[in-house]
Formats: sequence, structure tokens, C-alpha cells
Amino acid sequence: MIRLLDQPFDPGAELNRFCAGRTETGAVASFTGIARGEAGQATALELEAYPGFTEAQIDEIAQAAVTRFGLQDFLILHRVGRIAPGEAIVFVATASAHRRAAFEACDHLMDYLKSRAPFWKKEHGPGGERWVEPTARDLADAARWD
Amino acid sequence: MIRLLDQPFDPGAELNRFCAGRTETGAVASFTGIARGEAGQATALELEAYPGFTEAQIDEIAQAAVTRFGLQDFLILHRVGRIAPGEAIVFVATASAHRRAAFEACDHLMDYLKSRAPFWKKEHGPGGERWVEPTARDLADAARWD
Amino acid sequence: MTRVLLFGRLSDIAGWRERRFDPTPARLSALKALIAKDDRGLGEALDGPGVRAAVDKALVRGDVSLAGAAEVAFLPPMSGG
Amino acid sequence: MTRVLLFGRLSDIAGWRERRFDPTPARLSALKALIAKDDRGLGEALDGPGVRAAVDKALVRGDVSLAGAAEVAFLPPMSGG
Repeated sequence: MIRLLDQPFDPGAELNRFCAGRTETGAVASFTGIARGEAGQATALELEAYPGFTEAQIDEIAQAAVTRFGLQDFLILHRVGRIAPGEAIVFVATASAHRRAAFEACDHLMDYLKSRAPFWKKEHGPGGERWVEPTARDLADAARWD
Repeated sequence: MIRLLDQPFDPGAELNRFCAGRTETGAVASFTGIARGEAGQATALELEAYPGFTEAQIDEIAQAAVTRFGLQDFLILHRVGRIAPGEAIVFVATASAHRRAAFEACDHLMDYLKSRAPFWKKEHGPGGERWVEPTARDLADAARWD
Repeated sequence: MTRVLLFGRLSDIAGWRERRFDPTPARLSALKALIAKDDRGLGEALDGPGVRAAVDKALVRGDVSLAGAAEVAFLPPMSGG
Repeated sequence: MTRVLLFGRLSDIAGWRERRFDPTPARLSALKALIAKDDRGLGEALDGPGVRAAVDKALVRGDVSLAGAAEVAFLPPMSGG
């Protein structure tokens, strides 16, 4: 399941809900992305999505990951709007019978979200604002799965 | 931090506590291992540790992982005693500035815990009980980091 | 009539996020030409590296027809998480 | 006097988890010989593949001295998580 959220969310509660009742799962990998303050240089992030399009694009990749890695289930939460340092931006959880599939699928989905998913990110700081685009590392990470 | 627990614990609450106040972290990877019922073939797991020795051995590996992957922090929780299907057996969380280090360290620590950490695991089922030893896959996974 | 949406730095460059074009230009190239005539900086940005277009929420490549298109979006390089 | 601890399947084979040996045997090999004399199955299991020994909570290799050892543990192949 994929949800875009315009308010802070609770990663621990989401993890527990995701794990509940799983007597045949074995492995749940998760990733929580947290807005960094960059020692005062980033006062807020602003995340923009294209509602409808963004979820559909992510779902296409996530469904392919279900097949590729043999996932039982996944959960993707992504903030939009203004995000303060220390707040969770993204939460991805993956469930599978064994841990390798859960780890790899979670890693893969995060690489996709960081460099190819339809989000646009602006960093606000004391010196003004700037659009953040994927780093060379982000692009190389995402290419590992092609 | 490493804790052995003889009672069920709450992975979501642990994740939130681990993430709290992290304005310079960026990335928290986590893994929750859950006891599988194996469609009724596993009615309980029994986990044994060597108190004092087990924590010290894990801490040695975890401290090496802090250096190797550039971690900011880690949390390792591991159940001992009798564990019912659906209960969390193990929870590992890793914090770093960027996601690659957090993912790799979490993956590495889980491989270590599954095949080399001082735990002994017995599976109880309708047909009796058996000691579980690392699978060939577990040993190969752990060897990736040598 | 078609709705044009700009995302990320494109809307900063343009000073708008959404605008209606009536009548709908026949092709994507005609829409871009119309935009460039009005705002050369934006026109150049739409042809910049990594900028993609979506018609009715489906990514398109090249100069597609806009016949019946209700919504055209211009998407600069993406970065989530 | 030294305390001997067995873990995992070793304690199932032995029927005990902890036993005191007084006096402390001089070396690990002497302790194992003493155990094997009493219980051949356990003696063989202690020499089985992947079984390791720890003296005072430190892993040891080969036939070490047990002088001053308060605790000797025998650890079969490990499996957590």
C-alpha cells in the first residue's frame, strides 16, 4: 500500500500495524528517512508530488518488486508539504518469508524513491531555498537494479 | 545498545525511541524477525543464550560495524526463552547520515546474528522438537562480509 | 481546453503552477512553442535535461498529439525520500 | 573447582546444563577426557563439527590450560534470529 501524507506520521505505529498477525512472514525490513538539519543549514524541506500520478508510478515499481523479490507485502508512506528537521519523510516496510528478499526489496524501493519517483524537493535554509536533485550516488544506487 | 529479552517486546515503540531527536541522522534501517508458524508445523521456538558472553560477542561485531559502515548508532534486541508464532524474535536498527550505510550495516548484523552469534534455537512442533542450525544460505550470507 | 501543470523548479521559473490553454494545441510541440513565445526562460527550461512530460497522468516521449488531452504536466528531474 | 556449562543440543545429549568439577582439570583436553569417561556420547559430541569452547567467557582454540578457570562452556553451532 502507498500513501502520501501531508502531516507528520508515526513510523513505529506503522511498523507494528504492518507486522501484526504475520505468523508466516519471518522477515520485515523497514527504512525510515528523517529530515536532516545539516547543523542549522536546513530549516525545512518542502516536498511536492503530483497526486494520482505519483502513487500510480510508485505502485507500478512496487508491484514489480513484489514479483522480482517474492514479497508477501509492502508499505510505502511518503510525506508531502513542509517537513521540519527530525521528522520522518519516508517509511518503507517489506515483508517476506526470508530476510534477503525483504532487505533487497526495501533497499531497491528506497533507491527508486530517492532518484526516480515523482517528487520534487526544496531545501529551505538561512541562505534561501534550493531545489534538491538526485546526487550522482543516488543515480548510481538506482542503476544497480536495472 | 544490545539487550536480551525474555518477554515479548514492541518493535514499533523501539523504532520510535531509536529515531527520537535525530535531527542529523537521515537514515534508519531496521529489521524485525518474526517467528513463523510454518502452517502449524512450528508451535514455538525456544532460544537459548549464554548471558554475558552472548552480549559481549555481539557487541564486538556491532562496534566493528560502527567503524566499518560509519554508523551513528545501533540497537539490537533479541528474545530468549519460548517464542510463539507471530512474536518478534529479533529487532535491529541502524542509524547513519545516508541510507546505504544504514542498510548494509543492518543486513550485515542480521547475517551475523543468524549464523554466528551465540544463540541456540529449538523448534517445537506437533512431531516433537529439533535444534535448528544455520542453513547453507545463512552461512553463505554471513561469508559475504568476511 | 487543456490544463497545464508545472512541478518543482519549473513552477518557480514560471511563477505559476497551473494554467488553462484554450483551445488545446494540436501537439506537445505546439504547446511548448506557445509557452516559449510567452516566456522564453520557461520554454528553455521545458527542453532542459531530464524534464519529462505526462499527458493525462501517463509519461510520454517525443512530440505526441494532444487531441482530447485534459491535462499536460511538465516534470523536472525527480527526487524523493 | 570449575563450572562446566553446556548449550543447545549438547545439554540435551548430556541431560544436564551445568556441573561442577573439583578439582579443576589441568587442561581442556583433561576435562573432555573426564567427561567422555563418564558419558561417551557427550564426549564425542564435544569433539563434533563446529563445537567451540569458551573459558571464562572467552573463546579458546586448541588445548588450553584451565589453571584458575572458573567457568568452561561448550558451544555447539550457533543460530539466532
